[in-house]
Amino acid sequence: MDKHSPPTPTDVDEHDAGRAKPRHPLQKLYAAFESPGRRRALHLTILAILIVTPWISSQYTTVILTNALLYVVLCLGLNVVVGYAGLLDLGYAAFFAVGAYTVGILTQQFGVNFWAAIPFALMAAALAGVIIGGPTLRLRSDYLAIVTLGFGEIVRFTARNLEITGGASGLSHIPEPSLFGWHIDSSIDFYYVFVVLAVLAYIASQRLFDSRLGRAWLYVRHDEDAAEAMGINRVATKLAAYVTGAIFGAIGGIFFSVNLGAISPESFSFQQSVLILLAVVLGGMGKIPGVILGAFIVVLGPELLRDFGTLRLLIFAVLLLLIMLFRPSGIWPEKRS
Amino acid sequence: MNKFLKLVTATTVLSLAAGSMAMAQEGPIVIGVQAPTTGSEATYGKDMFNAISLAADEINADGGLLDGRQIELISGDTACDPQQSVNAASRLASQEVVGVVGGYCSGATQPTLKTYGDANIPFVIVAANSTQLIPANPGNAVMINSTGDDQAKTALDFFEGKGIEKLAIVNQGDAYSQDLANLTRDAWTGAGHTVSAFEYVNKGEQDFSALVNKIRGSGAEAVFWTAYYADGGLLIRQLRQRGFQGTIAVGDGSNSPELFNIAGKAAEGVFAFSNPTADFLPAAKQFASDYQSKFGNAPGPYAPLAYDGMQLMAWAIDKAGSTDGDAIIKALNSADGQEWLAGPISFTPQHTLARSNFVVLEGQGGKWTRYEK
Amino acid sequence: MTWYDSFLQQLVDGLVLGSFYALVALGYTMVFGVIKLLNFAHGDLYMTGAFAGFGGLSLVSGFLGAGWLGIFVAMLLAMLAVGCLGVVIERVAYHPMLGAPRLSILITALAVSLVLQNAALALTGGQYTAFSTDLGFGGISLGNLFLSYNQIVLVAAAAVLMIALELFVSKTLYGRAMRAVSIDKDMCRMMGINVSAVIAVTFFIGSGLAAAAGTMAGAYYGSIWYFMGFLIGLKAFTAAVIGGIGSITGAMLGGLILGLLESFGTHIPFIGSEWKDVFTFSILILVLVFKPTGLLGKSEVERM
Amino acid sequence: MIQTIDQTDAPAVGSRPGKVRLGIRDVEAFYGQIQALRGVSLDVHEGEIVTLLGSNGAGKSTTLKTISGLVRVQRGEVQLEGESIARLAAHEIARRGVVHVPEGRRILRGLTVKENLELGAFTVKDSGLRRQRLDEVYALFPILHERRHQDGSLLSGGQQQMLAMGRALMHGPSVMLLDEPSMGLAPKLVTDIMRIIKRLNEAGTTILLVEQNARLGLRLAHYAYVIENGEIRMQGAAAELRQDESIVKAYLGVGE
Repeated sequence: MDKHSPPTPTDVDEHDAGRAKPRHPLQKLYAAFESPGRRRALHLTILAILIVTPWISSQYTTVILTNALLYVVLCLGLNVVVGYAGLLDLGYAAFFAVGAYTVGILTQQFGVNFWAAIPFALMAAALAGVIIGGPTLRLRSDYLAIVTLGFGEIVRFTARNLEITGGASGLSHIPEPSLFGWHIDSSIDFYYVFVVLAVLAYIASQRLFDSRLGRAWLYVRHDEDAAEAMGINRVATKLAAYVTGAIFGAIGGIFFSVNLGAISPESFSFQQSVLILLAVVLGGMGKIPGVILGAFIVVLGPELLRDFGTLRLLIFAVLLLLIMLFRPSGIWPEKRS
Repeated sequence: MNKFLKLVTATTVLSLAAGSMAMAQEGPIVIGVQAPTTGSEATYGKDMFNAISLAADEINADGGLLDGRQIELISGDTACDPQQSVNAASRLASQEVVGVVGGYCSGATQPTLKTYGDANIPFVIVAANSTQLIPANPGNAVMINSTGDDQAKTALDFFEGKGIEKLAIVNQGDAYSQDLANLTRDAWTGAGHTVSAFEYVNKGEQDFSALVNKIRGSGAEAVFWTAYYADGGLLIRQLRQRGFQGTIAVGDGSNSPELFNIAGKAAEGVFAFSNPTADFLPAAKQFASDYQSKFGNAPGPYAPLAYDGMQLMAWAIDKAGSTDGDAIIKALNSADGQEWLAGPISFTPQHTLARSNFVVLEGQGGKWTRYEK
Repeated sequence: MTWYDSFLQQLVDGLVLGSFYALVALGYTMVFGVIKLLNFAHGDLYMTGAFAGFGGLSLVSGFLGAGWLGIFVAMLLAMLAVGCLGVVIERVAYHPMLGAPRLSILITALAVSLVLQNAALALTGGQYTAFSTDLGFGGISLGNLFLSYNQIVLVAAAAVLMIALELFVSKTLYGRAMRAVSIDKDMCRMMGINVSAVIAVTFFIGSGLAAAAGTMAGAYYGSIWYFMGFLIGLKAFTAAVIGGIGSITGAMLGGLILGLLESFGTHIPFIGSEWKDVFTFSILILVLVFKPTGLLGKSEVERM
Repeated sequence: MIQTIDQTDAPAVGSRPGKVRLGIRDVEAFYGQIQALRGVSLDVHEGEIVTLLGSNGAGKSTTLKTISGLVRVQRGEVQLEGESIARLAAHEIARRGVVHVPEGRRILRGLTVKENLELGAFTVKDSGLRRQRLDEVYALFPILHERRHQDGSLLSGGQQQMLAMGRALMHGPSVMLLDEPSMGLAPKLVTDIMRIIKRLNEAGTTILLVEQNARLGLRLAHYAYVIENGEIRMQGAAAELRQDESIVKAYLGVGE
C-alpha cells in the first residue's frame, strides 16, 4: 500500500485520530530554560533550595525529602530500563535489595568497612542484572513482566529464608559510615548524602541518554529488528540497560541500608517495585524531569494525605487514576519524534 | 515557577505550618499512635488504633491528665513498611507528640526507635516483640509485649506436659512468627524431642491442603501455629477437616475471639498461649464488651496490650506531672507491677517486660477458657 | 501414607487449588486478549466477588439456606454484580486510555486495584469476615486418599463454568466475535461488530468468573478480607502467563499446572515449604526461557 | 466527458444512471498533524462500479477509511442515501450496508474459513438467512467450501481475497468498498477476481473500487476519479478516460 503514508492508528480509538495535541505547559516552561546559561541557573537554583531546605524546615520534611531523593535515584535507574530501553521490569526492588543486603551483610556480619563494601554491592547488582537480563532477552513485554516479577519475588523469598540475611527480621545494627572523619548519622547528614546521589543519578541519566548507548537503546526500543540491521548488538544493548538499572538500584539500596540501620524483606516487596514503576510512568517514561517529578509525587503524595488516616491510600489511588486519565502518557511525557 | 520548586515550597510551607501548630503548653496532650492502618496488616493496625482510642476516650471522660488536659491522638500509619514507618515517626516527632504508643511489625518498628530516641520521645511498644529491638532501644522505649523466649518456654512446658514427642511448627514468614517458630524449634530439639515438620505459609494464602498433608505425613502429634488468627483459623479448619486428631496450639498472635468465627467448630479444643487477658480480669471483661459495642467486632490479639499501652502512658504522664520526655521515660521505667488488662507491668533494665506469665487457654463453646491441666 | 497415596492426594489437592487459579486466570487472559492489558485489578475483583457473594448469601440464606443451593444463588448474584462493576471499570478507567502507551494502562489498572483494595479496607474496617455456611466437613475416603464433598462440588462448578466459557467462545457467533476482536479490532468494526460492546461483554464475563471464584473460595475456606485478592491475582497472572497469555485453554491449563506445582512444591525433599514459591517462580522462568510465549501462546510481536 | 478539477469544492458532474447512493463532499482527514485528505468529493451511483485511482500515498485508502468510519472525518460530509454517516461509529456504518474489504484482506488469524465467513454476517440476526448466504458464497467460491475448516490466514493470496470478498457478501452489502483486490496476485487470479467483481455488480452490488493499477480499474469501472495528494484531480466516465492515454500517463504514471 501507500508505503510512505503515516501508520494507521489500529489500536487507537477512532475518535482520537486526527487530533493535534497542544504542547504541554511544563514543556513550554522547560523550553524557556533551553539556553545553557538559563538551564544552569535553573539547576543552581534547585540545588540551592535543596541545600537550604533542612535548615528552614522540620525534621519530618528532611526525612521525607530524603525518601523522595532515594526514589529519584531508584526511578532514574528504572527509567533506564523502562524509559530508555523499553523493557518492562516489575521486579526492580530486587536490585535495591541486592545493594542493601550486600552492604548490610558485609558491614554488619563481616565487619567490612562501608566504603570497601560498596564495590562488592555494585558487582553483585551487576551480576543480578545479567542474571535477570539473560533469560528475558527473547521475551516480549508481557512475559518480561512476569519473569521480572518472579525474579523480584525469588530475591525477596531468599532474603527471608536464609540465615545470613537475618530471615524475616532482617539485619539490624548496620553501622553508620564515616567519610574523612565525618560520621554520617543524623537525618540531615543522610539528606545531604541523598542530595549528592540524586544529583549524580541525574547527571548520569543525562549523559547516558546522550551517549551512543543511549541512542542504541532508543533504536532498540523503537524497532528492534531495524536496530539489529543497523549493526546494534541487541543482546548487549538490552543487558547494558538491565545492568545500568541494577547499579542505580543498588546504589539506592546501599545508602538506604545505612540510613535506616536495619533492613528487612518488607522493604523489597512487589509493591515496592510497583511503586517505583508507577512513579516512572506517572511522571513520564524516558523524560528525566518527568521521572523526578513522579518520584516526588509517589513519596510526597501519601505523606501529604496522612491526615486522612485509613483513607489516605484510597484518596491517593483516586488521584493517580485521575492523573492517568487526564495525562495518559504521564505528567511530563517525552517528546515523540 | 517550576513544578518541582512548587512542590518543594509547598512541602516546606506545609511542614512549617505543621510545626507552628505544635501544641501550646496548655493545649491537649498529643499522643502518637504508630500502627499499620493501611496495607495488608491494617486488620491488626486498626485493631490497635481502636483499642488505644478507647483508652484515650475513657481517660478523657474521667477528666483527662495533668489538671484536665485532654488526650488527642495522631495516627502514624506505617503500612508495616520500614520506610513509611520512619516517615510516620518523623512526622509524629515534628508534631511534638508527648509520647507514642504502638509498634507492630518489628521490621517497621526498629528504625523508628532512633527517630524517637533522637527526639527524646517516650515510646510504649505494645505488639512488636522481636529480640532485635532490645539492643536498638536508646532507652526511651519500653516493651510491654513479652518476647518470644517466654512464650517458647511456655510452649515447651505445655507440649511436654501433653506427652508430645513429634511437633510440627508452622509460621507465616514474618518477623514475629518466624522468631517464635525458631525459638520454639530450638527449645524443642534442645529438650531432646523431634520437630517433624517446620513449615511456613504465605500470608493470605487460603489453601493449606498440601501443608496439612505434609504435617499428617510427618507423623506429628501436635501442631504449633506461631502466627496470627486469620490464617491460623483457616489452618485449624483444614487440619481438622482432613482428620488431623492431634493437639493444636496457637501463639498469642492468634489469641482472638475472631478465631472462632473463622475456624468455627474446628477451633474447639485448640489451645492458645496468652497473657491472661480479656475474660479473666473484671476490667478486661468490661474492655471486651466496650470494644465490641463501639467497633462492632471482637478485640484482636493486640487490643488489650494496646489499651494497656495507652493507659500506661497516661499513668506515666500523670506520675511525671509534666509532658517532659525525660520525666515520662523515668516514670515509665519505674512501673511497679500494677495490674493491667494483660497482667502486671514492670520492666527489666533492658526495658522489656519483667515477668513472664503466659497462661494456656483452651477453645470451648466458641470462646477461650483458662486451661488447667 | 505410602508415597503413592501421598502422590494422589497432592494431585487432587493441586487440582482443587488449580481450579481457583484457572477461574481467575481466565479473566486475566480474556481481558488481555481483547485490549492487551494486564488487568492488575483482576485479583481485587475476586475479592469484591467474595464480599458480593457474602452479601448475596445473607440475602438469600433466609429462604434458600446456606448450603450449596444458597451459595449457588449467591454466586450468581455476585457474578452479576461484579460483572457490572468490571464493565464500569472498563468504561471509566480503561476505555479512555486505549490510545495511550500500554504501560500507562497498566498503571491505571494498578490504581484501580489500589482503589478497590482501599475502598474495601475502609468499608470493612480491615476486619476478616467469617463466611459462614452450612457446608459440612464430610467427604469420601479411599484408603488414605481423602476427597471432601466440597472439593468435588467446587471442582465440578469450576469445570462447568470453564466448559461453558469454552463453548461460548468457540461455538457462538458472539464468542467468535470476541476472538475476532482480540485479533483485529478495525476489521471487526468493518464487519459491523460493536467492538466496545464486545470488550464490555468480555469484562463482564471475566469479572463474573472472578466473582464466582471469590464466592466459592469464601464459602470453601470460610473467611474473606479486603486483601485476599492480592496474592491470588499474582498467582493467576502467573498461571495465565504459563499457559500463554491470551489463550483461554492456556489459562485453564496454566491454572491447573500452577496448582499442582504448589501442591507438590510443598513436598520437595530436603528443603522446607518456605522455598515453595521460589520453586514455582523458577519453573515459570524456565518455561518461558524454553517456550517464550507460554505453553499455548501464539508468537506475536508485541510492543509496550 | 473528462474533467480536470482544480477547485476541491467543485461539484461532481456528469449525467450518470441511477440515484446517488454514496456521496462524499469536501472531506478532510488527518493522521496526527498530517493532512491526508484535502477536500475530497465523489459520488457513487446505484448499481455502479466506481474506481478511485491514484499513486502510492495519494489518499485512496484513506478515502475508503473515512467512508467506513475507521478514520475520522474532520470536515466535510459523507452521505449514504442522502443521510449523513460521517459522525457514525464504524460498526454502525457497516450495519447500514457499507462494507469495507480492506487492503491486505485482513483475514482473522486462528479462525477457520467458515468462522471468518460467519463473522461477516455478524449483524444478520436471522440464522436461516445466514445459512443461505453461506451457501451463496460457497457457490460463488467453491474453493472456500473445500477449505472451510482451515485456518483462514493459511490460504493463498487469491483464496484470501476470495474469503475477504465472501465475508463482505455475507453481510449483504448495499455498497462494497474494495481496496486493491488485485494486489500481490498472479495475473490469472487477477482476472478471476475482476470477473467476480463484475458479476457481483451485475447482481446488484454497488462498488467503490480503489486501484493502483489504473488500466485494470478503468476496464472494470463505469466511472472513475483520480486522486493526488489528497485531492481529486480528475473524473469522468471510465470508458472515456481509458481512451485518453496521455491523461492516464500524466496523472497516474503507470500502465499495466
